[in-house]
Amino acid sequence: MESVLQVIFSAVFVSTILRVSTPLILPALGGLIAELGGVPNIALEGMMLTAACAGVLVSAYTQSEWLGLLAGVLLAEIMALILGFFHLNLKADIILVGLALNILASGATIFVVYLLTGDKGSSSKLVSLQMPTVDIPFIKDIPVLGEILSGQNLLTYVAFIATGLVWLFLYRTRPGIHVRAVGENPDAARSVGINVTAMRYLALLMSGFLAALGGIHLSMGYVKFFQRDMTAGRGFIALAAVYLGAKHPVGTLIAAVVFGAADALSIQLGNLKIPSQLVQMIPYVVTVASLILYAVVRKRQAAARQRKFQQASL
Amino acid sequence: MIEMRDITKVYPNGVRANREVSFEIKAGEIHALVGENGAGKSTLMKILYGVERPSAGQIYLKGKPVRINTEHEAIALGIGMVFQSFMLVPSFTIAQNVVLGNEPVHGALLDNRAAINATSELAKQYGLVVDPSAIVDSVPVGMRQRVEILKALYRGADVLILDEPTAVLTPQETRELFAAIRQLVKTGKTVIFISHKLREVMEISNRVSVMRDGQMVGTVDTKDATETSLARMMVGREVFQQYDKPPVNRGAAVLQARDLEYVNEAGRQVLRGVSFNAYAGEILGIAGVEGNGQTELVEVLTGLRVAVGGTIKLGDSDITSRSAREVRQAGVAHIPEDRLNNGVALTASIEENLIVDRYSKPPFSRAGFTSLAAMVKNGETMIEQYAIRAPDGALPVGSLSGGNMQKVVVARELSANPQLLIAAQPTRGVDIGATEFMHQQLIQQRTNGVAVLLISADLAEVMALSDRLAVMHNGQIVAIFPDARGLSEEEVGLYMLGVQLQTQAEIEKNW
Amino acid sequence: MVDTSAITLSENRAVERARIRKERVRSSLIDLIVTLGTIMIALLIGFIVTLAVGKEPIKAYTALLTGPLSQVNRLGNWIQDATTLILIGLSVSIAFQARQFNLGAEGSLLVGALTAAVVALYVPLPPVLGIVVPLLAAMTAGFLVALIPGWMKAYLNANEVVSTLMINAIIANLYQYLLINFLTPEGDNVRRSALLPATSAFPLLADIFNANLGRANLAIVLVLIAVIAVWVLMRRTSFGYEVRMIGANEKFARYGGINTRRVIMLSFAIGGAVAAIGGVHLALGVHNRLILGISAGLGFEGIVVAMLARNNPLLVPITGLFYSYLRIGGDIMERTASVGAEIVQVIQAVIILLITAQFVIEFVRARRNTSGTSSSRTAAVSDATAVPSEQSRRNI
Amino acid sequence: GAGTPTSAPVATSAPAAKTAATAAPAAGKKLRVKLVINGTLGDKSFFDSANSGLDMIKKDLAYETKLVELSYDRNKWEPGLEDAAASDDYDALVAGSLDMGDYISKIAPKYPNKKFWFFEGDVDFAGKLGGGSCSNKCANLYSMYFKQNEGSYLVGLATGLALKAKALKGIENKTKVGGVGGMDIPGINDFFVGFKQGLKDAGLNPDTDIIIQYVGGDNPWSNPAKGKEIAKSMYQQGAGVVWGVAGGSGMGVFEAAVEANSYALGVDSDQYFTVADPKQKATIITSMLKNVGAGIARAAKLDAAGTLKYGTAEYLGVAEDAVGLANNENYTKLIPADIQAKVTQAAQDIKDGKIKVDTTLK
Ligand SMILES: Nc1ncnc2c1ncn2[C@@H]1O[C@H](COP(=O)(O)OP(=O)(O)OP(=O)(O)O)[C@@H](O)[C@H]1O
Ligand SMILES: Nc1ncnc2c1ncn2[C@@H]1O[C@H](COP(=O)(O)OP(=O)(O)OP(=O)(O)O)[C@@H](O)[C@H]1O
Ligand SMILES: [Mg+2]
Ligand SMILES: [Mg+2]
Repeated sequence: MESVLQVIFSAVFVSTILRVSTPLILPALGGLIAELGGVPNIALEGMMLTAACAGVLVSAYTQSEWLGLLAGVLLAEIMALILGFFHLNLKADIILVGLALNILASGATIFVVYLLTGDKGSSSKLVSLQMPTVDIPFIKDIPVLGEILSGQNLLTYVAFIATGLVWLFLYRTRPGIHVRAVGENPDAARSVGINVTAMRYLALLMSGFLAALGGIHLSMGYVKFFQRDMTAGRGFIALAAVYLGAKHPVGTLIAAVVFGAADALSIQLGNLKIPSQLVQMIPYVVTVASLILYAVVRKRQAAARQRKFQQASL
Repeated sequence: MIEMRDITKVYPNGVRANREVSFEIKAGEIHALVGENGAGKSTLMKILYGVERPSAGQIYLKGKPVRINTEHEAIALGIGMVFQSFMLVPSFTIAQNVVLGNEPVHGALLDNRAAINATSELAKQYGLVVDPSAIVDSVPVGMRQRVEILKALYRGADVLILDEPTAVLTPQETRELFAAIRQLVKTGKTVIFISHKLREVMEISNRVSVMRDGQMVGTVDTKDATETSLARMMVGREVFQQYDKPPVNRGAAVLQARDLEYVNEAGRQVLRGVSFNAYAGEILGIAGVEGNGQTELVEVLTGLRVAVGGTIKLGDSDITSRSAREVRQAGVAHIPEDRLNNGVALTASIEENLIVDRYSKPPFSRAGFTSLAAMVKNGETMIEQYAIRAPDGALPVGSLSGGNMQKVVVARELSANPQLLIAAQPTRGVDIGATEFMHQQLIQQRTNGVAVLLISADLAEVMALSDRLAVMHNGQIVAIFPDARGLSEEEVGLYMLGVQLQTQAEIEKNW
Repeated sequence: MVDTSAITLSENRAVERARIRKERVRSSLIDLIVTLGTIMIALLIGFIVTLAVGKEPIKAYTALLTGPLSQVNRLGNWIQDATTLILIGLSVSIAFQARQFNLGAEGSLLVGALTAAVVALYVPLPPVLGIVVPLLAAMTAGFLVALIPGWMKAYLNANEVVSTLMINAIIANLYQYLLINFLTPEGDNVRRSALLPATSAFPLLADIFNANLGRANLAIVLVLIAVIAVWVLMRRTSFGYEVRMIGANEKFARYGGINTRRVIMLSFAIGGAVAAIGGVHLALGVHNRLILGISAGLGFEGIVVAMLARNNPLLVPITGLFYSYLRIGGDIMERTASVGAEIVQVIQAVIILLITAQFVIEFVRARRNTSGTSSSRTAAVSDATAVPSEQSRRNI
Repeated sequence: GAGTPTSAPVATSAPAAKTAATAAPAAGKKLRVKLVINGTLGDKSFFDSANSGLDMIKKDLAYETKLVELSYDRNKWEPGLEDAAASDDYDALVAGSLDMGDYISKIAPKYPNKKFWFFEGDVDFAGKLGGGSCSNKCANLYSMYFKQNEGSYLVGLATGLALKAKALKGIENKTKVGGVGGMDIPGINDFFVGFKQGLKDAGLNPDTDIIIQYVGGDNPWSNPAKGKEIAKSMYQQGAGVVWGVAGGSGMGVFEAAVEANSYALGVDSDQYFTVADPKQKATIITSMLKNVGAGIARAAKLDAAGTLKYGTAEYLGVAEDAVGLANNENYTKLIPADIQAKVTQAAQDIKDGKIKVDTTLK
C-alpha cells in the first residue's frame, strides 16, 4: 500500500503515464486529422493492429527495426487507401468500411502470424526488435526531470513532437488548412479550386501514418512482440480523445494523456483493493459525461443568445 | 470578352436546364441576367465557372475557344463567382477565407500577416469594408457577401459573377454593394449580376439578358428597357394574369398572429413584432424579398420553430410553442418552400409520402397498427384526384418530376381539409401547367372557406392570387393592403424594399 | 372527350403499372443475384487465402462449406449461434432504419444477460415464469440502457458512434466487476455465477428431439416471435412508419409532425430491448449461468447481419443463418484444418466492403439503363438515395 | 467421420458405462488420442506442455494423436469440446483447465465407449450439476490435479535463499519478490501459497517482501502489455525477482525483467527453453515445472497397463515427478551449489512427507 502510493507520486509513475499514453496520443492525432477532414476514421484500431503486426514480423526477419517501422506504416497506409477508395470513390459509408477494415485487420494479422510462425496467439517464437529508447544528454542527469523525460522510447517523444507538428500542419500549412476547409465546408473548398477528394485522401493517409506509429509503439516499444488483438480498443479510445479534446490537437493530447493516466493508475491501484474494472471504466465515463456536458453547454449558449435578445427588447 | 455559344446542359436527372443558350459579355460592363426561378441562370453561370460541364456548346474567351472543366481552370482564366448560397468556411477568419486555396506562404508555413494585409488592401481598394481577423461565423450576412467578392478578387478575377447577391441584403447593404460594384467596373472589371429584382437591374446594369425556361430570350441595353418590358420577356406573356375568382366571402379570423419575435441560433433577430390575421375564405398574400423573415415566419406558425416572443391563435386556441403535430392537428396545412428537403422523402413511396400528417389516425392506423390497404387506396385516390403523373403509388417520390413532386405535397396538404393553408413559394421551379393547377387549387380552397396564407417571392403570383396583401421587410410587416386588386407592382415594390412604410395604425386597421 | 381521355389514362396507367411491378420484381431479383454474387466473390477470395496456407486447402474449405451440416451436434451449434445473431441483427436493424449508427447492441446484450441471470438467481420463480420474468426484466434493462445514447443523440446531438462505444465499454467493465465480486459463488475456482435454477433454463432441443443438438434451445421460439414482432413494428405500426420516414428524410418527418427526437431515442431503446433478448438466450439458454466474455463481439457481428439483410426484419433470419453458418463452418475448419476463425473474419470483412460499396449493383443498373429506356427515372431514384446518406454521414 | 451423425444416448446406466470403460482397453491396442485445448498453442506454458504430452504418447506408445485448438473465445469451448467428442475419430479424449470441468462432466457420460483424461479442473463426479452431468459417475473419465503448490514451494525456496545470500548479480540490494497472477482465483493462488511458504522458509517476510498482483481484465491470460506494466511496477517497488503465473500475459514479465536488469521465473514448462530471445532467457532463474505433458503421458501408460483409476481425481506432486523445479544450465549458473543442495533436500523432504505445503484448493 505504502509502496504503491510512493510509486504513484514518483517521477517513475509520470514516466509510466507518458509510456502508456503514447499508443493513444498518436492514433488520436490521426483520428483528429481525419475527423477535421470530414472523413471520420473508425479504422484506427485496425490500422494500429496491422502496423503492430507488420512491424514485429518485418523487424524479426530483417533484424532492422526501421524496416519494421516502414512496413507497418506502409500497410496502414494501404488500409487508408482502401478506406478512401471505398468511401470517396465508391461512395460507401465510411463508418461501415472502417468497421470492416477492423475485422479484416484482426483476422488477417492472426492469419499471417500463424502462417509464418505456426502460433495463433502471438509472435513470441520470433525475436523482434524495439524502437530505440533515447537518453537525452544533460536532461538525463537532472534528478527528477531526467527520470521522467529521458530514457523513453523514441516514439514517445515522437508522439509529443507530433502533437506540435499536427497543430502546425492543421493551422499553419496550406494542405492543413485545406484539409480543415474540406472537412467543414466541402462545397466552399471546391469552389476555390481545392480538390476535395485529394485532401480527404491526404487526411486519411496522415491518419493512417499516425495510427501506424501508435501500433508500432505497442509491439515494438511497449512490449516487444505481437499479440492477437493487442490494440485492445485503443483505436476507439483514441477516437473518443478526439471528441473529448474538442477536436483540437492540444485538447486531444490532453484527453489522450488523461486516458493513459487512468490506465496507468489502474495498474498501480491493482495492488490496493480497488477493483480494476472500476478504474478501467474511468476514461469511458469521463467521455460520456463530457459529451453530455458539451452539448448542454452549447444548448445553454444558444438559449442565452435568444434570452439576451428578449431582455434587450424589453 | 466572353462568349458562350449554343450551350446546352442536361442534368443527370434529365432536366434540360439550358437549351442552346448563347450569351455574350463585353469587357467593363455590368451585365444583368434575369429570369424566373429555374430558368437556368445559375446553371449557365456554373458552366462558365467550371462547376458544371456543358452537354453541348462552346465558350470563347477573348475570341479563343476555351474549355473550363474545373473551378480551378476558371480561376486561372480570371473568372470568379459568388454563389447564391455562401461558400465560406465558418470557423475560419475572413482573411483565411479570402485567401483560401491560394494562401500566401512563408517557406512551408502560412503567412497569416500577409493574408490579412492582402485582405485589407483589397478591401480598401474596392471599398468593401471587412474585419480581416474576424471569424466568419460571427459576422453579419452583408459582410459575408463582401468576403465572397473579395475572395473572387483576390484570385485575380477580371470577370465577376454575382448570383443573386442582394437576395439576402438590406437596402443599405445593397447600396453599399452597388457602390462597390461601380468601383470594380471603374478599375476595369466586368460584372455579371443575377437578380430577381428588376429595379436593381435597372439601377446597376448596362445590359440585360433574359432567360426563360432554359432558353435565352434576348439581350437588351438597360436604357432601352423598362421593368415591365423585362418582366414580359421573362414570363413570356402579360405579367398580370387574372384568375376568375369569385368575390371574397370573408369569414371569421382563423389565424391571429401577434407580435411574433424570432431570433435564430446565430443570435440574429429575424422576426420583429409580426402581427396579422388570416380570415376564412380569403387569400392573404405575403410579398417580400426573400430572406426578410418569411421562411422563419412560416416555420414559427407551423410549429417547426418556437417564437421568442408573441402569440399565435388558431380560432380560439393558443398554438404558440405547440409542436408541428399539434399545429397540424389544430387544422393547419403547410406547403413548404423547400420541397426537396422538407416536403417529401425522396426514397419513400408516393403512398407513404401522402400520409405523413395522418398516418397515426384512422383509417391509416388503428390502435397503433397501420393499414396498408388504406394507404394504397389513399394513394390511388390522390393520384387520380390531383392528376399526379405516376403510374404506381408504390414508386419512390424521387422518381417524379419536380412539378409532380409538388403535386404530391399539395395533394397531401389540401386533402387534410385544413382551416388554414400556408403555402410557401408553391410554384417555385414548377412548370406553367402545374403552376396554373396550383393556383386554381389555392383559389378553390379559399372559395371553400379555407383561410389561405400565400408566401411568395414571385410578386406577380401574389398579386394575382391575393385578396389581401401584406408586405414583409426586414422581419416586419411594413404594409397590409385590404384589396390587392388595383395595386401596381411598383407600389408594392417600394414597400418590399422598405422605402415606404405604412403607419402602425394603417397596418392594424387591416390586420 | 373527358370520358375517353380518362379511360385511356387509366388504361395506360394500368399497363404502365404492370410494367413497373414487373420491373420491380426484376430489380429485386437482380439485387438478390448481385448479393449472392458478392458473397460468392467473398468466398472465392477466402478460398484463395486458404489456398495460400497450402495445408489441405480443399479439405479446409469443405469443412467450412459443409461443416455445420455434417454432424447433429454441429447443427445444434449452428442453431444456437444463429439464434443470438438473428436477435442482435434485428436489434441493429431498428436504429439503422432511422439512419442512426447505433453500435450499442453489445452493451444491451450484456445488460440483458446480467439482468436475466440476476433475476433468475435471486427471485424464486415457478416454471414458465422462471423464464418470462427474467426475460421481461432483461428487456426492460436493455431498453433503459440503450435509452441513454438515444437520448444523447436525439436531444443533445451527441455523436452516437462514440457514445455507444463508450457505453459498451462501461457496461463490459461493470459486468465483469459484478460477476467477479458479487456473483461468483464462494469457493468456485472459475469466475462465473452459480448455475441458474432449472426453472429458468430454456429447455434444450436436444432433450425435445432426443438428438445431440448441443446447447441449442427453445429460445429459438423467441427468435420467431421477435422477427415477426419487429417486422410488424417496422412495417405495420405507426412507430415503424415514423422510423422509416426519419430514415428517409429527417426534416420531412419533422415537418410532417413526427416527434423525431422521441422516435430516434426510442429506436435506440427498442433495439436495446431486442438485443437484451440475445443476452437472455446466452444466459438462460446456452450457459445457464453468467461467464466472463459471454458476448465476444456479437454486437458487431449483428451489424453485418443487419446490413446484409438491408435492415429488412424478414431477411434478418436468412442472413443471420447464413452468417452464422459461416462462423460455425469457420470454427469447424479451424478444428479440422487449423485455419479458420481468422479466415472467416477476412471473408466477413470482404463481404461488408463489397456490399457497402454497392458498386456491383450500381454497375449492373448503369449498364441496364444505358440500354433501356428508364434511365432518367432510375437515375433520379439513385440520386435521391444518395441525398439522405450524404446527410447521415455528415451527422457522424 | 463427416456425414455420420453420432447419436449417443443421453442417459446411460452407470454400471454399463463402467464396464465399457474398463473393458475397452485391450492391452496393446493402439489408441487414437485427441487433445482439445481451450486456447491456442504458443502460450509457452499450460497448453504447450499438454501438447508435449501428446508427443510423448506418440513416441512412447506409438499411438495416433491429434490436436484441436478451440481458441480463446469462451463461447466456442463447450460446442468445440462437444464437437470433438461427437466425431468418432478417437478413443481417448484429453482436455483440461478449470473452465472445461463442467463441460467434460456433461459430455463424458454421453460417450461411454470413449475414454476421457482430464487435467487441472473440477470434474463433477458427484453429479451435483444435474442435467446428465456425470450421470454414469463419470466412470470413463480420469481426472488429475497437479500439486503446483509443492513445485512453487521449491521455486520460492530457491529464489528466497539466493536473494538472502545476495547471490544474484545486479540485484544484491533488492529484498523483495513479486508474483503476477492472471486472475485472483484459487487455482492461481495455489501457486502463490506454496511460493510464499518457500520464500518464508528462506527467511523473507511474507507480509512485506512479497508483492502479488493480478492482470485481470477481459483477457487475463493474453495481455502481455499489462503483464509487463505490472512487473515493471514491481521492479520499481524494489522487487528483484518477479514470477508471472498468467499464461501469455507472463511473456511481458520477461521483457520487464530485461529492462530492469533483474530476474524472473518461469511457469508450467521450462521457459528457459521456450523463450526465443537470449536476453530474456538469461533472466529466467528457473521455472516451476507443472508437467502436464508428463501427467498425460503417465495416464496413457497406466491406461495401457489397465491400472488408470477412472471415475476419480488424482493429485500429482513432487513425489510423482509431476511438478518440480527446472534444473537447467541457467539455474546451475545463477544459483550457488549450496543453495541447489538445500532445494534438492527440500524436494526429498516433500516426497517423504517431512514438509507439508499449504494449498488453497480442495
Ligand atoms: N444539380 C442539379 N441536378 C439536377 N437538376 C438541377 C440541378 N441544378 C439545377 N437543376 C435544375 O435545372 C433547372 C435550372 O436551375 P437553375 O438553378 O439554373 O435555375 P435558376 O435560373 O438559377 O433559378 P433560381 O432563380 O431559382 O436560382 C431547374 O429546373 C433545376 O431544378
Ligand atoms: N427533431 C425534433 N423533434 C421534435 N421537436 C423538435 C425537433 N427539433 C426541434 N424541435 C423543437 O422545435 C423547436 C425549435 O426547433 P429549432 O430547431 O429551432 O431548435 P434549436 O434551438 O435548433 O434546437 P435545440 O433545442 O437543439 O437547440 C423546439 O421546441 C424544439 O424542441
Ligand atoms: Mg439560381
Ligand atoms: Mg426564404
